Amino acid sequence: MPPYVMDLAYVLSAALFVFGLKKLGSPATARFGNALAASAMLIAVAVTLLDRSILTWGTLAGAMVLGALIGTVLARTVQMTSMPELVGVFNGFGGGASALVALAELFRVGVPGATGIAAGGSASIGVLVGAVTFSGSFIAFGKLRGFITGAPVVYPFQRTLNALLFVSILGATVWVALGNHDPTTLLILCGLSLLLGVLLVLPIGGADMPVVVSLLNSYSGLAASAAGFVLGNPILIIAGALVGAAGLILTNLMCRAMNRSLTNVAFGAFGGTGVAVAADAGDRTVRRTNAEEGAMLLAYASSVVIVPGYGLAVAQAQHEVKKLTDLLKARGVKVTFAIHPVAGRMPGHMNVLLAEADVPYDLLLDMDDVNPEFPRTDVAVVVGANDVVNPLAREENSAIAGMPILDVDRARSVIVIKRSLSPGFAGIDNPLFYNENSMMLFADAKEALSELAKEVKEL
Amino acid sequence: MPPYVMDLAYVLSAALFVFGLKKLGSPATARFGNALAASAMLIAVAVTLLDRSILTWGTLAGAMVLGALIGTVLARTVQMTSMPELVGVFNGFGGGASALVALAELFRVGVPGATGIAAGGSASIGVLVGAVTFSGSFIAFGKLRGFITGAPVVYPFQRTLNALLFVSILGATVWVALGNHDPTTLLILCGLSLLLGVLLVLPIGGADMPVVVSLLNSYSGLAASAAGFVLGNPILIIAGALVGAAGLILTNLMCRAMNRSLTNVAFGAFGGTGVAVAADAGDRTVRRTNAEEGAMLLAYASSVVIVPGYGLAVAQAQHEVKKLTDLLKARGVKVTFAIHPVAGRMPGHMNVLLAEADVPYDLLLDMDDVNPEFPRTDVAVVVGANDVVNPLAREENSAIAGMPILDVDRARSVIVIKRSLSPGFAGIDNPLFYNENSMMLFADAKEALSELAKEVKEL
Amino acid sequence: MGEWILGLYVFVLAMLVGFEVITKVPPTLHTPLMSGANAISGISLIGAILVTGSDGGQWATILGGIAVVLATVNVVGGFLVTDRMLRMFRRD
Amino acid sequence: MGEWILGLYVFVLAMLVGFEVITKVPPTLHTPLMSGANAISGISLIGAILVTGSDGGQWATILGGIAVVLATVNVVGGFLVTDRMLRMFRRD
Ligand SMILES: NC(=O)c1ccc[n+]([C@@H]2O[C@H](COP(=O)([O-])OP(=O)(O)OC[C@H]3O[C@@H](n4cnc5c(N)ncnc54)[C@H](OP(=O)(O)O)[C@@H]3O)[C@@H](O)[C@H]2O)c1
Ligand SMILES: NC(=O)c1ccc[n+]([C@@H]2O[C@H](COP(=O)([O-])OP(=O)(O)OC[C@H]3O[C@@H](n4cnc5c(N)ncnc54)[C@H](OP(=O)(O)O)[C@@H]3O)[C@@H](O)[C@H]2O)c1
Repeated sequence: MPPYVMDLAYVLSAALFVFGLKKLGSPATARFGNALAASAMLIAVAVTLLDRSILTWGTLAGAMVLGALIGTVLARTVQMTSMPELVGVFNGFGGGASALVALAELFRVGVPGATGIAAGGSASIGVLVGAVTFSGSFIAFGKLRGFITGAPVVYPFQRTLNALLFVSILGATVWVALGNHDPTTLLILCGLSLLLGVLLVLPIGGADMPVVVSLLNSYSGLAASAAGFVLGNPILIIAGALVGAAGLILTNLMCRAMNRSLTNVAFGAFGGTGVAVAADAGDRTVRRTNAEEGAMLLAYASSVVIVPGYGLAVAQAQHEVKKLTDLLKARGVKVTFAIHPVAGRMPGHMNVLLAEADVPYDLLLDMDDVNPEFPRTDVAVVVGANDVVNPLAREENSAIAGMPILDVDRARSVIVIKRSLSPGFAGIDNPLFYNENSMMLFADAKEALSELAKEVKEL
Repeated sequence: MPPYVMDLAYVLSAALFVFGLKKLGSPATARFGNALAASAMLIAVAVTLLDRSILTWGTLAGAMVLGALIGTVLARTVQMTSMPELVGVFNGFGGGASALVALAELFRVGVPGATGIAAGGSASIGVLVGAVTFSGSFIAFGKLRGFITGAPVVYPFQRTLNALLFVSILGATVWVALGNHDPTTLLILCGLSLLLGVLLVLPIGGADMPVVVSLLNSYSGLAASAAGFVLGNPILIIAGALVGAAGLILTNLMCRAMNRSLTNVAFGAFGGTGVAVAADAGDRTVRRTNAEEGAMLLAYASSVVIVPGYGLAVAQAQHEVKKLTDLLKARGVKVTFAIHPVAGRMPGHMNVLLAEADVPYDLLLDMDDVNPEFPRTDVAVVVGANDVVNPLAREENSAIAGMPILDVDRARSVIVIKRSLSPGFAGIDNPLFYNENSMMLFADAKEALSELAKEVKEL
Repeated sequence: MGEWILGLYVFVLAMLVGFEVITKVPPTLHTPLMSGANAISGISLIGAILVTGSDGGQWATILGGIAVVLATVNVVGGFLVTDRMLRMFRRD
Repeated sequence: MGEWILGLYVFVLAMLVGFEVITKVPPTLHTPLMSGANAISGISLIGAILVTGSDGGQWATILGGIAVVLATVNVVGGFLVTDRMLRMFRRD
């Protein structure tokens, strides 16, 4: 193949990445966009394998086959609810790869490619950002899985330590950039960067991890760009920069959907998942109900809105909720789902979960569409949701003030399925539970829903 | 200044061009966007003057001062109604400059800068596109000014001739690209390209010239890009490509606002301005009115909508319409303006015209906003507009079928100010004039409006 | 990677930016936008300066000199006239 | 113009494209988009291939080999998992 064909193939690949990313951003074309981006990657890899004078085919082929195998198995077998973790892991791998590429290039040729300081600088930045992405992603993974406490980790002299670390990393980066890349310096830079990644993510609450993963995703793009500068390879620069920028925008969008700022996420606001403030029931009483009574209410309603939340995901009750929906629909009840943008622990969590159980996409209503419907709704069923239906958000000095909520309290009656009166992610009490028209069905979501289904069937 | 400062200044300039163009696209920020783009240009020029080893300062300074003077005088003195012509001229200059740069570089060094065929190719493309832009823009200018007949020019063997021209240009371009740039070949390429520009624009109707200018604008961007490739200068490549792409989008938007396709514009649909199909009045009669009666109607109306069109621009009656508006407002009449997107002969023509006479922006209503108002309007005053209020557009097989129009015929009464019953740009009769509730005020717009104002004042 | 191919990347990316940046522009702004973009395309002034200033023989200087005049008219006139148009769109 | 500075142009333009391309994405798509972008950032696979394949000594091969494994996992897994997520958003 003549060299300019190769060059043009790379250019084509860059353009395809752009189109793919663009298409990924809109519901109707997202799958096509993903396919476009994947083919862009395929073209780039194929061109690289064909063109460059590959000498050590053995290692290369082995490594690629191994990676592809691991990737496929992970992608196929993971639970839908574990998506954020998986993306986090993949992300860490990408960042790690970029750091290793920069590192290997430094080992190989001293100052590679272009002129001194620029190349040295991009190499050390590549190592730094890549390593931060790597270790940060694994802490995020641990927090999401629960290996590491979800609560913000605080320890004495935290600030002093962080400041020290910052200064040393800055020093090491500049030192490497200036052309000093003996193995020891490089290892120190690596080590410090890994530590930085850990310390940056540890203090952030577990439930904010999706935002953290998105930010780290942006970093891993920048790390790839830096590696591109090191190797003088424009496709790395382009794809990396695209992800870097898009990731930043996406992170911002995610924060906005949660009504928070990035600084607020990074430096902790209301604690992590672990923080369970005791329910301050005071002298208020709740009305309890059971599956039998609930089933009657549902079966004879004309319209029912189901509000799923984090508890649905925890209980893995998506199939049960689908079954109940089908039974009610068979009886002529109009059933829809109200999806709050930040219900669950990742954006789109509820959509993904319900889609897994084959709940038709059309039944899922956005917050803005469903809120005007509540006053006309007979029964609202809140399944493992808490903060997203907390009327305190309308009060000015609550922890979740200003967060838009689903107005379930305006429905004729409300059935709340959860295991206790304990609070949700924000750690605050929920006055909804004490309302006149609210009934509590204390149980695990999966059990409660299958009991409800059984009772409805028997009616 | 160290070289990397220069380089970074160029990069900054490129980014500013992007932001400037972005801001130019939205009403609130357009002026700021223009200023941003201008400073980007200033930075780029300053860096070039400072950095490069400029040897012949004399010529350079003289040429720049001369150009700046001409530009300033033209920009300050031109009539607002002549804007499209002026933009056309500027555009031709830009294209010409790009062609000359490519040409000069070919004269100077044979194959310049980088590797053979690529550089030669971009140079010959630069000459071709630049020259087409140059001559095409001046034909467009002539058509807009009326020096050249607005009607599509047709002559025998047109297609054969064009095909021949195309083939020879292709041949010459390839020949130059392959490295043959003796002056004769270059002059032939130039001459043929200039001819192509003329022949491409001549057959297009005069009133489509704004679209043509926009398309040529896109070309002049591409020519600048080509010149950038010749010189290996990224800022030329970037700014040129930006304009090339943005111009293409804009051309499309303009076509869509006129409800036509680009092919339709390029290969002529309904003729040019000159085509005046005789009004086929048949046995229908029109009701004539005069300034006195018109003034009574207006002064005692509670709401008046003025519909300006091309004739307002021809008569330069913008100040008169403003005066009438003020008088009516002083009497408590609610006066607004209905602005059709393609009224006049360039997009935004009416806005620019009325803005010149200080008509407040808030009084100008878009088509979609004003159409529901007509049934509640006492008097609609059509000033020199015709096609944009032609109800035939609602009929399926008329020449303007499907073009959205202003529904003036739904107002209680309609005063139409024009000089005769002759048709407008589309060359078709207008049934509006024969409606029961329409009154014709046959006169030049300027005279009619000042008479109306006089009569209103005397009431 | 040759300089030429990097130029191509720059070109393709700039085209993509250009396409993305202009999306929905109200008809009122079509003319000013066209005129502003037109002024930007006068960037060939940079090329003209380089060619004229580099003293590459009589022809280069003459052609370059004309190019500088034309491009400067385009740039200066273009930005000024765009501003003049935009100044008119004021709100009461 | 050095190769490095052209790289910088490419970087800046690509960032601008990235910013423009993602504008309003509904929350439902945040996770798939994040995951798709993440797969794209596995582009460092190209770098890893170059480093590993070029036979630049033991260290380069070892580090490069690990990088190839990691990046391939990211790319293959990333695109597959994104597709799996998106397949779920079907309309009845
Ligand atoms: N979506 C995102 O991207 C995202 C990211 C970060 C943070 N967040 C935050 O997460 C919160 C989401 O609100 P949410 O209403 O979905 O959840 P939530 O407020 O965290 O409440 C979840 C509730 O589910 C119940 N629950 C847990 N396990 C259960 C089970 N097995 N069966 C039944 N119920 C169970 C819990 O009560 P019991 O213990 O009494 O059962 C808990 O009160 C918001 O505060 C949001 O800001 C969201
Ligand atoms: N805006 C754009 O971007 C653009 C670009 C290209 C084409 N066009 C086309 O141009 C047309 C615009 O519609 P339009 O309604 O504004 O104009 P029009 O349909 O062309 O009609 C203009 C009318 O003004 C009258 N007129 C001319 N000089 C006059 C004077 N001194 N005093 C009073 N009246 C005078 C003429 O009638 P008399 O001779 O009887 O006076 C003529 O019928 C559309 O067909 C559109 O598609 C627009």
